[in-house]
Amino acid sequence: MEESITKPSTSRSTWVNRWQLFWGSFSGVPILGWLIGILGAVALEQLFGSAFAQLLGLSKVPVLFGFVIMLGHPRLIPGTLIYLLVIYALPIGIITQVGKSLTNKLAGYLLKFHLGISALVHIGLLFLVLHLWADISDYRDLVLRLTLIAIILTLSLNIVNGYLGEFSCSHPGFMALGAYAASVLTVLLFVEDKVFGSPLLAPNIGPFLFPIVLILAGLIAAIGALLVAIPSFRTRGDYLAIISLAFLFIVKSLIENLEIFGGSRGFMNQPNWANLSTVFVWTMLCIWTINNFVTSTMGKALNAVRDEETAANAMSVNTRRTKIIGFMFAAFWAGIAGGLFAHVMRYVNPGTFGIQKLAEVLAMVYFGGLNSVVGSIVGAVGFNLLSEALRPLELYKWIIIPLLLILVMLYRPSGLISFREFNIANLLKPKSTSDEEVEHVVTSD
Amino acid sequence: MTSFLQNLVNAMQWGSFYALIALGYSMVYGVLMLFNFAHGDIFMVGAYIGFFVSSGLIALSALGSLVLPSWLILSITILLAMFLTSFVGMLLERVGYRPLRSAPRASAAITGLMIGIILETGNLALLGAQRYKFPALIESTTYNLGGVFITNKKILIVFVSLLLMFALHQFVQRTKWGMAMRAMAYDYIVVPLMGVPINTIALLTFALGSALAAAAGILFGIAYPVLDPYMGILYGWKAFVAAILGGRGSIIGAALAGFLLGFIEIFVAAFISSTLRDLIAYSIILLILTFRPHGFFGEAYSARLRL
Amino acid sequence: MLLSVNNLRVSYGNIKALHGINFHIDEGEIVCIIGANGAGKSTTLRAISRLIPVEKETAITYMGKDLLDYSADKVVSELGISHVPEGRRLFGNLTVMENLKLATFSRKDKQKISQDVDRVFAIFPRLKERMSQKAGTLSGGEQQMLAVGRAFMSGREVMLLDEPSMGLAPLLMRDVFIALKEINQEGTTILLVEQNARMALQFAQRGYVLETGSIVLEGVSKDLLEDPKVKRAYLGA
Amino acid sequence: MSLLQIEKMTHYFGGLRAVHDYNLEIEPGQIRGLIGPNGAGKTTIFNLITGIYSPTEGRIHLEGKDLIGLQPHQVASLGLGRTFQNLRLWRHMTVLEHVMQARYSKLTYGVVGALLGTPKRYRQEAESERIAYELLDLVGVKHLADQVVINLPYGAQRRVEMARALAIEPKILFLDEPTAGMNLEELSQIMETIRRIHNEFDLTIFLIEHRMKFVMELCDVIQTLVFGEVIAEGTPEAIQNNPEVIDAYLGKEIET
Repeated sequence: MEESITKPSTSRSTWVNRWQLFWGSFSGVPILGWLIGILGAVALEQLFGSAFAQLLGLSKVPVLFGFVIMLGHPRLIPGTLIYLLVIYALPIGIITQVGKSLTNKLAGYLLKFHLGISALVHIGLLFLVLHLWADISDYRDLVLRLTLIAIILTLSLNIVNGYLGEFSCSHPGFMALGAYAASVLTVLLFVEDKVFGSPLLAPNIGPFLFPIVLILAGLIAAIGALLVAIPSFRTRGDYLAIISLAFLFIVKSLIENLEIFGGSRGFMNQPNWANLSTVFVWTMLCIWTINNFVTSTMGKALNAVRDEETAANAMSVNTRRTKIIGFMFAAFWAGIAGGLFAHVMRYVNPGTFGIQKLAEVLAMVYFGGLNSVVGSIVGAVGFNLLSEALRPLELYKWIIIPLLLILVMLYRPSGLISFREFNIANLLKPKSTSDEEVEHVVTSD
Repeated sequence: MTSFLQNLVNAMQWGSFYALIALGYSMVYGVLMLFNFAHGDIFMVGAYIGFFVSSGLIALSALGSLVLPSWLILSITILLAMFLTSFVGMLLERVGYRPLRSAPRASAAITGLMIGIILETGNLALLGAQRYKFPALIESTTYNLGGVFITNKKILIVFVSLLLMFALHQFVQRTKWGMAMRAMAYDYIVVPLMGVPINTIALLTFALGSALAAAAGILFGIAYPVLDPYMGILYGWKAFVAAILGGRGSIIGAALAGFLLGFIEIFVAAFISSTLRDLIAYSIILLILTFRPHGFFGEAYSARLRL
Repeated sequence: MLLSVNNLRVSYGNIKALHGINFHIDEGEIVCIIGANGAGKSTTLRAISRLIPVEKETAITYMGKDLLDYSADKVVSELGISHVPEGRRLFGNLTVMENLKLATFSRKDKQKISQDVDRVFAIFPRLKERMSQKAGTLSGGEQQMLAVGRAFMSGREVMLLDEPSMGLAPLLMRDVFIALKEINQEGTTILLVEQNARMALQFAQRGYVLETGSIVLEGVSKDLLEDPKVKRAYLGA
Repeated sequence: MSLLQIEKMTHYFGGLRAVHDYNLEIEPGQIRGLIGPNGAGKTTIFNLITGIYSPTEGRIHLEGKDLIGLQPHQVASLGLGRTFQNLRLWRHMTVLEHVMQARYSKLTYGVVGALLGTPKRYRQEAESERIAYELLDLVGVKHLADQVVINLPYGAQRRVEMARALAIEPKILFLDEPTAGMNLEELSQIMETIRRIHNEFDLTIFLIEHRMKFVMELCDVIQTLVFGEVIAEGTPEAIQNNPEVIDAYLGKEIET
């Protein structure tokens, strides 16, 4: 009797043991190793992806890790899984394992210089990976760019809703301000257009001035944020939520009424300047500045105002200034995200920036986690991938995603990864875990 | 002058919808300190329930198995739909909001937002993309009062709305249940010390709010017969802003603000431009809230609400 | 023994507010718990009223029943344990009469209710004058009277009082305590929590001294009043 | 001239008079005490001086500078540090972050420095961290620097508040019931800490307290407040023997 109970549990625990042993061997792989491994996989896909996909009976390379294919055509599941295994899992596994000691040494070597150098190398590798991955299809490229913009948007909303602890609903409004400001500037200055006539500047210098246009768009959004920030001196919480909501509606209907910008029909003809590298650079800049900000005493003042405003004030924190900075900084990045968005879609209309957009951004922030840079990245990427992956389910997608989010709210009311800082030095450092240590961990369990 | 009066009549009808929906937001917000972002969709669900109830009753009449006069069909539709929709509201409270009562309030707001999306999508999934037309429950007659045209539908809509608001006001002011609701709005932590079961009061609040939203949905269906799964988003959010403008948990405030919003919208559309409707309406709201941050009848709440 | 509290433990997050305290009250007694700000006095009362969760080691029995089986509203409506919370916490938007009526929410005995209202007005005539006034407009002393009156309406077996003397002028304080004594003589058991140690001990028959979540002394009021340790810690001698 | 000078300060909440005709002069280096029964208006006086409320009438001067109308953060950066009766800590922040946050007004790197991570920012933050550790050491909670405050016991939280108040480099430290919730043992430790702070910086201290023993041992001059009015002011001995104070503070005998 006893044996029959213990047997399955021992067999289970050997499986668990094996899994731990297997997984534990990866714990010594530094971020650098993973990036190189994935780079190998996407390079492989570049070279042999479509040929291999055809061999497996797939019409083309599975664009989003096969989710869409598997949900839409169940009989292609085995082929897709084999594809994922051969193109992704095996190469990544082999390269990370084989190169473990080398990549660790390399990561350690990089850290001998300024941290920024190491960070730049990692970011460069990441860009290479994303670029190669997105190169396979336009759809991948578009999804990736929109996801990166979503990261900017989520991070910036987290500044207000997470770090400053207000429930702001005006974010799509800031985004709209940025989108229209950037679009109008680029079209007016650099594009032959029915409304604005011939370009005021030579179109070929446009791409170089595009960053300036985006910054201007961000600044316009930031000025708009004053309208929400100033009432926040007197009122907090609920009434601020309403004020920000009213602001969103005002911006939206203001644009609808500006016939010169196309009114509710929308505004198009934006030049195609928001390619992957542009969006990527802006996203990295956003993560960098926001991470810098929230780890400084200046940025932590937002937390102090949120947790106990009276005490913050009594401890010499200028609470009004803090709120203004928080709102304007968040709106600035929302404006830039809007500008990028407009130039990715090359068409915007006021309907894009309504309640649905608000629900989407709020969902990403609260799904990922409040008060956390990593959380926002996870939230934006997770939400976007999920949303694309579930596309074959059509309508039911909008039942499954909300249900998932409700579950997250029930079990982790402040999101998956909340209140966690992002330590770059820790992230990039080599992993010291040697093989013996891994074994030790496993046997001691 | 006649055009002013004509628009006044229209505004009364338009304001009735906002006022009835706003009451539900306001009550839930007052009693439970919670933005029920799904309330607009309850309005939608109520309209659809009303559609099915009335269509069913009309079908029964047509078959001859249960011949009812049209006023009775209307009354039964309103009452039955209110009754059924109140269960939707109670379900929402029990499943969606009660588990989150001690969580940060933003989490509950997000949950409401998501429940709203589920209700909209669920409607589309169940009923498909085709638009349903609300059956004509009453024969339309138009009265001409010195150049001002008033239909019997408008009179009915305004009358029923005012009646429901009055009934709610009486309920909240006169009964012990209403008293408990007011007490919870003031300081819900110590309400259990009075021997009041707060979960029951929470359910009651949701039930009442949802019933009123259902009534609004049916009245809306009488005036504008085409139903749309997204009608909750279109009108609910505006009513929400009106509710807050009225002041936290204030029934009179919510009703007044609802009518005010109706008036602003109709008059802007009539005398300025219909495209500027939202812009002017929300600008006025923003102005009012800047100078009266707690709405018309609201009062600041404070740390007193904590234990 | 009417109410017995064993090993009462309460934590707020990771902070332990009560480290397992034991005490009991007999029927008809007046018992006080004294201690400095933050010692855990209010927490004790809130735990008995089930307003805050207790840890699993805790056992509270009331008339042989397990009190922890009851929810906060049932503690009042079924067990008859009323609670005058710290800072009175009246419903400022309700009238005096409505505050009293609300406290009878779960009571079915209509006739007895109106008798009780009369009784409250007899004890505190001031409240009768202000019957239809909003509770928020009352003065501090009147608010305290209403808070006691409200507890009187909601449950008559045991009354838990949290710092009834707070913010009251000495004369008003005396009035309130005289009224409480009267209510006690009609059969209501009283558990009083006070920072004002001398007054509490003069009023109660027995007392417990609470210090950072633990009971450090207990005894008959007269002995505690004489106790040099109590004197040194709380009476400033 | 005295360090802090308050003349005829009166304050109303709505129609309710909370503080009436309050006068105070604190000399540098003094430890002053303010006692009185619950609800007498002691904390209100702290809030009035530190700018959380603005007095209905009266004058407040710190080293000759008028404090009326200043925002609390301006008052704080002029040199009034305080603790709160019901601990007002930032629930998601660590002990170290608390103390560093109070250095806010001393940081000059500005928003741009914060966003771009300039060398000046890292230099100032490092300096701030060094000072924070010193202060944490002084009040005896250095070993808890990385803990999130809500996980700490009450006594430690009080010490964090004290270190935080010291980090703004106060000229006067206001302590609102520093011993609330402490047992007799912790009481003598906190008394020791306050003495150490006093000696280390030759700091002027103004404290509200309930425990007589504590006030009597620490303070040079004590005021007794009842219903918003000072009924007695003097040395500990004088206060202790004042029959009015004993009545007001310990409660009259009640005749039944």
